[in-house]
Amino acid sequence: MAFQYFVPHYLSAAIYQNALNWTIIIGIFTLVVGIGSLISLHYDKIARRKEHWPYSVVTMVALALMTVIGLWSPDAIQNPRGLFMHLYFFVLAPVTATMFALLAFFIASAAYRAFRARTVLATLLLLSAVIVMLGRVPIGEYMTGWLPEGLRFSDIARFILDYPNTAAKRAIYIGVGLGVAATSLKIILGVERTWLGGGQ
Amino acid sequence: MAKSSFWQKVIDIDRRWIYLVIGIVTFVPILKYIGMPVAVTSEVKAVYDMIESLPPGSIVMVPMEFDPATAAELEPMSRAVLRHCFSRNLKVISTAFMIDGVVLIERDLREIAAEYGKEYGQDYVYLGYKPYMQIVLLNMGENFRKPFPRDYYGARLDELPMMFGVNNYSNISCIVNINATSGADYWINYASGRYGAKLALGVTAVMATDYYAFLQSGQIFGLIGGLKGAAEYEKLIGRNKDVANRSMDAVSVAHVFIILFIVIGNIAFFVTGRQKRL
Amino acid sequence: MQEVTFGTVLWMTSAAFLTICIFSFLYRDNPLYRFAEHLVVGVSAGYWIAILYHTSLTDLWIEPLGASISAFGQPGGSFVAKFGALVLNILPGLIGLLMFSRFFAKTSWISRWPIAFYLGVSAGVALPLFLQSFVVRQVAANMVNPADIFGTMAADLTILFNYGNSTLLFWQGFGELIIVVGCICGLAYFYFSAEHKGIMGGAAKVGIWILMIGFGATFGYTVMSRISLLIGRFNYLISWVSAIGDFLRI
Amino acid sequence: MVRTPKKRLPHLFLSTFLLFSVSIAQENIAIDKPDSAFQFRYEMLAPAPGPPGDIAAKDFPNDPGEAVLVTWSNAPGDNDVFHTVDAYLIYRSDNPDSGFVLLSRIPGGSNSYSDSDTSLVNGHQYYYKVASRYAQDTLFSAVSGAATPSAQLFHTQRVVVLALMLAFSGFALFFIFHAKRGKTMYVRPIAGINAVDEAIGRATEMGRPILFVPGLGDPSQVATIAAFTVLARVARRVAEYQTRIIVPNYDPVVMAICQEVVKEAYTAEGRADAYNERDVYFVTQDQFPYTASVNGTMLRERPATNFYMGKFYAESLILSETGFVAGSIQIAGTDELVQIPFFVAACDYTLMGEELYAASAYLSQEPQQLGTIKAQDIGKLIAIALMVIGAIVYLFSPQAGAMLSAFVQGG
Repeated sequence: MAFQYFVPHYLSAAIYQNALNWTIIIGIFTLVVGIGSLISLHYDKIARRKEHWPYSVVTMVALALMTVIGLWSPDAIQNPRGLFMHLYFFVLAPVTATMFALLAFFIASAAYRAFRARTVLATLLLLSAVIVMLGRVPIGEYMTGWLPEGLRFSDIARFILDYPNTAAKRAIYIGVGLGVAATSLKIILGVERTWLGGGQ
Repeated sequence: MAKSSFWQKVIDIDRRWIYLVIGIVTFVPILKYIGMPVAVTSEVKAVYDMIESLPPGSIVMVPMEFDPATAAELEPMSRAVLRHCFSRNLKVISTAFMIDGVVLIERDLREIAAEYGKEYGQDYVYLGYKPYMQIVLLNMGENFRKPFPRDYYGARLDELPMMFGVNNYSNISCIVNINATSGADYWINYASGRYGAKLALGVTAVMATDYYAFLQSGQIFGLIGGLKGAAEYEKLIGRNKDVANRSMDAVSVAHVFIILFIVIGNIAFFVTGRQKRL
Repeated sequence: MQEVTFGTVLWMTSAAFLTICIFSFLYRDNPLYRFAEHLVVGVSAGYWIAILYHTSLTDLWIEPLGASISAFGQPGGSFVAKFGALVLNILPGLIGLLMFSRFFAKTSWISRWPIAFYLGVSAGVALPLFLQSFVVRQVAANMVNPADIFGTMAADLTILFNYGNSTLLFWQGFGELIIVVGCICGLAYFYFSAEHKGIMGGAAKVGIWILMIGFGATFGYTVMSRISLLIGRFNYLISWVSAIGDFLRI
Repeated sequence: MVRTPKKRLPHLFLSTFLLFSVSIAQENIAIDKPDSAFQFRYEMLAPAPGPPGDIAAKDFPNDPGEAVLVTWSNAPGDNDVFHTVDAYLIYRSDNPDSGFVLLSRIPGGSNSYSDSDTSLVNGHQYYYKVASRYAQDTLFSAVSGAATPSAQLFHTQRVVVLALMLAFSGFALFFIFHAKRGKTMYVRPIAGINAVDEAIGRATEMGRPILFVPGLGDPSQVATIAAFTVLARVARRVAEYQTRIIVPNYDPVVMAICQEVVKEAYTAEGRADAYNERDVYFVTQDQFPYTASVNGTMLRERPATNFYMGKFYAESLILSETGFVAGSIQIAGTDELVQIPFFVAACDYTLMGEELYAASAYLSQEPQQLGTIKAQDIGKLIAIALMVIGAIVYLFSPQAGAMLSAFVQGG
């Protein structure tokens, strides 16, 4: 597959497409195995009346309901007025969005705890975070609007984002790219066998 | 000694007080609109200028990839861009490559088109969702009809008057991709890189740092980042009271409080003599 | 505006209730959160089964498979080609079915085969792609003209000394310099097969400083996103309250 | 007093253009779009309409053979000042004299079109002409020469990547076999690796389980593969100390592999009977429901140590703050750039980017793993060398430097 990248010929494109499709199909079969594991876990909890087992009943019922509705009607995932999409919009979506929104609180408490000027490194982290925060909101303009251009929070924030940030990114990207290449190579050569459970 | 124990308490403060403060300072400004000035940045202005410079009737592609979880940041932005396009009598083609957002985006498009009295098929087209977006993007470079023989509502593209003679990216004046996912990379690599389409991105504030590099290298001509970018765009099209501008107050106040927390934390840290390891 | 029906209000109330359930987690783990958590795991797993079934399995496997079977009934075309197409369409399903061997402890080793295929293809795709966009592109971006950088900086300084005002181009040149030097130092930090001392140590130290500044910037920039999400939820709760108000008035 | 921010000319930005090309910069500064009030007078100055010139058609390079690239030079009045050309109309025929069919209408300002109509036949000859459409007139260009779409066998702009891939593979193989023959290789100790064993010891003392979160990646991603290696090590220790390990999964394939890894580790320690497959389980393939569930697990099972290894996205901080509240020691490792800062802020140890891969090699202590670390380091040296060479070439000749940089960049 690696060489496909260099060969734009249509035959090569077709092979590529087929192989990708296959991985997706295999992925779906594996999902069934995953669901099996989920059911077995919760069944076990219910059967043994483990702590909090009634909640497992909630999971099982929700799973069964959603699967049945989803597979029953052919247009379940297209009809915005159907029960399936309603469950999606008013059960799944709000929980998803709210979990995400919890970050607003966590980011504040993490900043409070972690951003202490303990060492040079911690101080750099702290300063650049504070400057960028101020540089991105209107209130930063209030505070430094009287300064000449180039010295305002927004300008310094921009400088940090454009230059040191880019430098850091490039360094990590190059490292990651090489790492990915090395690991892919090991898999292709059959050297990397961790996924077989570490056995040789 | 008394002082030191006060600061010690500050350091050991229950995190839930912090949560409470953040909750309050975010909630209150939503109810009471102050209206902080929003400075327009060059990368947002570039998108506005591009759309402003297009002659009426040009086709702009506004692919939108976000789901309910990221809609809070990207929906105001897409609404502002769509309003701008429709108000300038430009035609819009839209897609959605995030399956969770397909219905959401359809609603946005329909509502805003209705605001400007635009007709489906004549003034805008919604192609909807197809899996494997990288392949779809490549195919769209050849012909929209290849991945999307029919639009979202099941009509054949050839039946839509707006799509006559519109085959691929070269018929599009510019693309403003509003994206909450790393799919933005595909737009850069394929639509802009391979097929040379003029591309601007609207992304979440988190992603924006990543995409500044592409702005510098000229692979995208503009960048709208997060709610702040949306607020700037709203300001440019003269809609200062829309949701992004209204939210900027809360965003500002919350930032100030987080910085206050950091400052207080540091004062406490130094007063208590740095003994505390965290 | 959308008309407010009893159904809408009911659904919106469920969403608002779940929103509050999740927020209650901030106080501590409690039955409300546990309920929402378990509910959503079930709903989400079911959702994905349906979505993948409708979008991927039918399009990619069941329909092509059906087509290649029915092709035998139609005239024209060589038997070999038809049979080849059929085999090509059956194979991925067979490989996928091997995964089911995991359900039985004795045969579970068979499932390594599909996993191996999966990894092999993915690795092959990833190798050149990552070298291209993560290594080659980044290196190319770092190949800049040092004369330009220093020239810009020098020109700006000359203006500053002669006329007393700066064009700020000095900082731009300086920034470009930071990118190149910072990137090289960052790579030095990630150089694992040598000890960090001497030049290497110095470079690595500068590298980690640059990394930290970059991380701080990312953290700072992210705050806005997260606050926006919270605002989004609050807006939802407000719209829920007003929807109830509208409904009661009607 | 409210200070309204002045309209600022973004200095830093504008000057970027100045740096790289004087001509581009001139266009940007000198030619401002005329105000609409002046538009009318402005257009009176526009040159007389004319057809597009220099029309050429050729096979689209580096493609699977389905497209023709048509290029032309802009018709009079189609420039940054006037914009009098509404559109270009593209026509095609398989006969140079007749039978031209309208293919497409593309906006003014462009000067190329890639015709990839599905009706194009590989190896067949096609002719093109382009018309410029003005408000009143439509003017046709001459007919292009014949173009024949065909497929290429090698993507010419990807030479550098291929060279790098082959060279890199060579180095990796060299070091792997070198290592296999027993030559030891130095890998610098990484902070956080030693913490792994410490943290497992702590869990044993407290009699509490260990939580290992393999992230949201799919099994082909290197971060996830590195996570497997770390998991193998952790699971062996867990089996040895007889504590419990909990692995909630997002991806079903990852789950299958994690089960194999943990089972293998227990077997290797001779405690296959103690392995509980239900502790390595699948949650759901949906980011935040998964996070919600792992959060709940953290507060209910109260693990002594949390490992976060692999690909993480927005959930990184949700998990690690909750873990902090639960009082667990936390060790994170990810190559997802945006999330590293949050792990750094909330966890006790963080393996940043490539450190995660190195750590997994270090923990495994297998020669082939260490060998590839060495190859990666050589790759970094090549990268640095390329940058330096680029700078030197630039110093001698800016044109050559620009060409080199563009060559490396490829397409």
